[in-house]
Amino acid sequence: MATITMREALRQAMEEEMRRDEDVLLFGEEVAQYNGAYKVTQGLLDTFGEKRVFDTPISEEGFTGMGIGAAMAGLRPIVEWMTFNFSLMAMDQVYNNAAKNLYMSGGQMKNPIVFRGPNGPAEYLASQHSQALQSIFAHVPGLKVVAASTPYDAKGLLKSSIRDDNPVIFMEAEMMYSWKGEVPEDEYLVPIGKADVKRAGSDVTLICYSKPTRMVLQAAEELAKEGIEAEVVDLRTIRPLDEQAIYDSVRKTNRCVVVDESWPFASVGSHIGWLVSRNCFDYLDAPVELVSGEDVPMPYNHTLELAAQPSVDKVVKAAKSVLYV
Amino acid sequence: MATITMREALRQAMEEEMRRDEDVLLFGEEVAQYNGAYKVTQGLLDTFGEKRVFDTPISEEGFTGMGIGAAMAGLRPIVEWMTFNFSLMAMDQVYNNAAKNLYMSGGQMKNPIVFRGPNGPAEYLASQHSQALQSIFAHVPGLKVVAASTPYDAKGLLKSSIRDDNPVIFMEAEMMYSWKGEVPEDEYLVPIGKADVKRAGSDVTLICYSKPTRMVLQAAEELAKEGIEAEVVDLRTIRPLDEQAIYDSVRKTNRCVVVDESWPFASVGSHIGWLVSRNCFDYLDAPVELVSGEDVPMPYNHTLELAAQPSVDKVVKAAKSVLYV
Amino acid sequence: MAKMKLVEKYGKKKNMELLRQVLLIRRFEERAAQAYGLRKIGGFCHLYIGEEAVAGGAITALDMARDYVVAAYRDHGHALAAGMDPNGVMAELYGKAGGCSKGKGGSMHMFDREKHMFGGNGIVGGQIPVATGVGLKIKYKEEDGVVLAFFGDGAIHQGSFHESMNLAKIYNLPVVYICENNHYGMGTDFRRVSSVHDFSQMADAYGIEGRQINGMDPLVVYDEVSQVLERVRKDSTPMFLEMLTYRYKGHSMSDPAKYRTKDELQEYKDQDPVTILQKQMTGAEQLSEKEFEKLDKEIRDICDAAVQFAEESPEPELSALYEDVLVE
Amino acid sequence: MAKMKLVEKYGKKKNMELLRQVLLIRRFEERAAQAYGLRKIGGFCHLYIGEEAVAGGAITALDMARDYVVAAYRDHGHALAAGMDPNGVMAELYGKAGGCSKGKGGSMHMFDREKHMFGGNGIVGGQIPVATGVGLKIKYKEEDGVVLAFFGDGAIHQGSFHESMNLAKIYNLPVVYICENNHYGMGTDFRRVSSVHDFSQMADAYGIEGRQINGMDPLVVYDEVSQVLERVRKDSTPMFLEMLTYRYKGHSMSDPAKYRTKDELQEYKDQDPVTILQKQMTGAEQLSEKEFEKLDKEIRDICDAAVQFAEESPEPELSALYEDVLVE
Ligand SMILES: Cc1ncc(C[n+]2csc(CCOP(=O)(O)OP(=O)(O)O)c2C)c(N)n1
Ligand SMILES: Cc1ncc(C[n+]2csc(CCOP(=O)(O)OP(=O)(O)O)c2C)c(N)n1
Ligand SMILES: [Mg+2]
Ligand SMILES: [Mg+2]
Repeated sequence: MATITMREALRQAMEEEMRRDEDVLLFGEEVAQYNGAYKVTQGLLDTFGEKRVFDTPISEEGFTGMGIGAAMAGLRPIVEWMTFNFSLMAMDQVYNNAAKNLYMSGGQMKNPIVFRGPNGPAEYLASQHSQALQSIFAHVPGLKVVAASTPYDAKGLLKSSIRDDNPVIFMEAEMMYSWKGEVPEDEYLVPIGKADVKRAGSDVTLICYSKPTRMVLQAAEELAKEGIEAEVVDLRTIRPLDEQAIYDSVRKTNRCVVVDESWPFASVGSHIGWLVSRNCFDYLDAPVELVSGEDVPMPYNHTLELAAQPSVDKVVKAAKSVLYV
Repeated sequence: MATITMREALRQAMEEEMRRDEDVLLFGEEVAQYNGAYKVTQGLLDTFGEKRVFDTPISEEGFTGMGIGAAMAGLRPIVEWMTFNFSLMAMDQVYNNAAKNLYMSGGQMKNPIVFRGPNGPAEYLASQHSQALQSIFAHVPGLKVVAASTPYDAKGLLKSSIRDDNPVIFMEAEMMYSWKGEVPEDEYLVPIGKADVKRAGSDVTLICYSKPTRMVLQAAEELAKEGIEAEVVDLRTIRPLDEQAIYDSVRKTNRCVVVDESWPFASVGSHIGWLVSRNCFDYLDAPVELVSGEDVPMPYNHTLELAAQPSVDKVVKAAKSVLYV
Repeated sequence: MAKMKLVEKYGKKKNMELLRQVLLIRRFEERAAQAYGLRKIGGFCHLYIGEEAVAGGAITALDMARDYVVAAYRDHGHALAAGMDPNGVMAELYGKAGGCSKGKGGSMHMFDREKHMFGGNGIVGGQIPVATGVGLKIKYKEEDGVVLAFFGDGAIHQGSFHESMNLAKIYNLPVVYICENNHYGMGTDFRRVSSVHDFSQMADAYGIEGRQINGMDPLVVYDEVSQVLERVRKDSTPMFLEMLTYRYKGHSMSDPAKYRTKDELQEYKDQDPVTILQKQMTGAEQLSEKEFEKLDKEIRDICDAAVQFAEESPEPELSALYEDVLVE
Repeated sequence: MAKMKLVEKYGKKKNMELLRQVLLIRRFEERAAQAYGLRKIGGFCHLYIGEEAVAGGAITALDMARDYVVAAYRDHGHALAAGMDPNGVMAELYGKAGGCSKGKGGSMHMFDREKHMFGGNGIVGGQIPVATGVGLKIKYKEEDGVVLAFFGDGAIHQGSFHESMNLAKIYNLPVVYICENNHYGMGTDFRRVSSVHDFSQMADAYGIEGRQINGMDPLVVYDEVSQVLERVRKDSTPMFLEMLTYRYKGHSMSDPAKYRTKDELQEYKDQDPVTILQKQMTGAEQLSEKEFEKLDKEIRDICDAAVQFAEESPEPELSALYEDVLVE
């Protein structure tokens, strides 16, 4: 097993899939000559040439729709949104075309396309550049939404996403790109729709995905020091959601905290909070707690910015509160 | 009290507020010369002239942002989106400007603007024209989201929305425009953020808002025939949410069903489901049920279209299930 | 040297083909209107009557084996011209299981993957980037097809038009952007919301050649598009065409169209696409009264059969509600 | 008759004002770069060095009592030129409570309601419709102000530009759309993603007059914008200006700018806006070496003071996190 960064894992996934299938192409802002604003597409232009890896103007609505049309016609585009904040410019294309083409055409028009890029807050980027937008994508039937937390999962899931015949929203995070992890030399896939228990425990279930997972694992260590064994369930895929994995854990621990970077109202986090409350009703010894981003736009000031996000402290507190300690 | 349609109530609200404050203006597609695609703005051009009531090209992103800029500079625009489906074209302006200007400017840049139009399914309109998009607006801090269910509430709330210094998303419904109800001759306001108990009952709480409310009241009558007294809480405002009114009712009935037209995942409905589960944990005798739109794009075929939406039957069934009868 | 009359240039066979196209659209839409009146069809139903020369003329110039059509929601004519089965189109309007989209799409969402009809899009301007992407596929696969991207005068002010035109030009995509200027976007005369009134000049902003074309005359449309196609196939470059046309009916079935004068409507009916072509062919002794009657009868039968097919086609199963959300 | 030299046309007083503007921006940005190096400032910090003539020249032509400025995220220069307090701008970069946006906006979100500086927008193209709306307010209130809407060469391919230009034209809004063409959108040479290379011609698509201007020369910018303003105030009509300029630094502090040649950079440094104006004034005997030193000293002191103010300004209270979400 080699230890590589999330950035490299994602790059490998794209490179391998582009070698495997010549209908896979990659475009977006700065992905080619600049090797990606966050260098995730490093070297892919050199490897595959400008026919398969090219830069776009700053026209999110246009090139998002262009990707969808190309996918309908038989290609398998990987479209990079420099960050998900800018996907808001292309929301109509995602909601009204990518997610609905198959249904509106009675099953004729599949669109195998991956939209990927960094999502959620980074550092010092203020309100418009720090949004965790998973909830508004996960809301929509017709899409798959994937958000990995380790290089291993990221590589295996991105490969599966590129091979998937459905539109996949693949959410990364700027802060995760330099995270390291072990990844096998041999090819492997991680299936979409399967959660992963990142830490086993019997006292409380901590549900998370994407960037917060690492912080949640730290929180679990903190709790362990106090003799509390937390089970950490990393969803890996938000839609379709692996409900069984969630319920199996909660029915064992009888307590649950959901951690989600996005705003709380009508979020992935509160949705899971309801699902668990409903489907583990007879098992829960305490209400399901949600540790989310604060319900405010993201401030620039770093102290406030950190205070606006889930933290080890907040998770530990929430875990203790559902344990009534 | 005069009995008028929802359409007329909305028109009156706009007319009264435009008379009251000459900084209030109205624009959107077909609102002026055509008197509105759904005739909600009937006669307003004749009354106020083309300076204050005018038509726009089909440029949702452009005229939405134009409204925001005008509001920042001191006007109080009412912007009609012909339907909320098209607001997806303008999502960036709503998320990144309307909702964040005040915060990003440290409190300097308020934007008093109302975005209104029909939301949710009507009839035979298929996937792209039948979306209930409240969840993606309610998700965002910096916005208020209002969705009335009667002419009385609609008029009073639209007047309050126009006077509000914050951006207000005001959601109507095509099917509701012809609904009739009593509205006083004298001026009145309905405050934003206050729910209304539309029917008192002690056995189960039915939470709803906007168009489904009428159907939920019918369901309550059905239940009454079987001796089940349902309390119907009409939220009227989705953000800010009147949590107290919800909890007061559920703590009395100990059972709760949430009815929401939108897709279930990360929705207003499932969010309330979590809030109630968490904050009424010790009061609930059954899990909170959610009757939502089915998790599919809306089909054109009418039978399927009806099957995709909440119905009296579904609500009755859900109410009985939380009553274990 | 005098330019040869188009009716002669293309000859009886091709002209009959064109006539069949525009007449089929005309009769089909008339039947759709009837069915709507009988409440067999619901919701939005945007008829193409008056505009037949545009889709009929342009799409007849295509080779649907390699070319593609992407349209807006006023798409029945495009679907038929692209060779879609009238039975499936009518059944779709009826929302029946036998519809081209299994009754799940309806009037605004005509699709036929095999026939290269890629919708049918209900969002004004939403199809323009999609069509651009189909062009990208052609370029990527080094095929010699062309995409016709149809949209209305109302759609030209959407950002999607601006972004797509620039994308198509910088990547040299074989897409012909066709603005069907029927003078109104719903109740709005385009002159009220358009800063320029000759849209063809808007193409200059993208270094794309733009032409304004008489969209009432099937032969003119066919001829212009044929030339443009040659050019696009050769150079793989986008083009822009503004087709001046007119819709006889309201925007949709529910629109009384009070915003325009009888005279204006008459002015266009006087250049009716079906009649024009019929007259041109009769004048060139390519079409007798009897031949026209025969063709018309044939087409009416096709439309009757389509209605009957739609009537008899079953309702979709309730299970269909949950199908086609995702590819398994 | 020979056109009078601009430096003489405007005279010492005005030229000194211009020089002060561009020099203030230059020195301020140099200090911001230093502070960033010392990690006093974080995140994106887009410097305006090299482009001072554009905001400096254009905004100096405004009357900020009635006119407005709306900019993109590379907005420090616009904020200063609009008359915002350098202390508040620097403190905002520091994220301090004394910042113009209380430390909640940062580099990309400079606002000053009183001074008519309406941001500072981090979304490429997002400010263009907003600026159009400020123009609508002026028109509606029958004022005689003008809005300068600044955006980059990268923003011109956003749909928001297309939609805004058409809106401004059909409603005759007093908005001057200024494309700051510094030749790159991040690492992308505009020629790689733009179907036309003279943006001023894009205005024709909206019946708007467009001009291409040397954006390196403060006096040229000031002169052109002054003329345009007269025109706009008189006719209340939108205008479009492409300013050819260049940024000396990377896109943001983290960009090594490997995508361009030293020669290209040098070519523009040779027309440095500060030096050009200084030379022009010296040549016209309006500025001595000593006067320049004095001015520079003054400005450096202002920037030092701004840094000190920012250093000393307190961190926002934690409670500020929940404030300004909604107006109570
Ligand atoms: C983005 C969007 N905005 C508004 C609408 C509502 N709408 C449907 S058709 C139409 C007019 C379109 O006119 P045009 O593009 O000229 O096409 P035509 O109907 O004349 O063929 C409008 C405003 C829509 N479907 N999509
Ligand atoms: C909608 C959107 N897409 C992408 C970005 C990321 N981004 C920030 S600046 C930039 C380049 C903009 O270039 P230009 O408009 O020329 O302005 P300049 O930086 O040259 O002043 C990009 C792509 C963004 N902020 N917003
Ligand atoms: Mg039209
Ligand atoms: Mg630039």
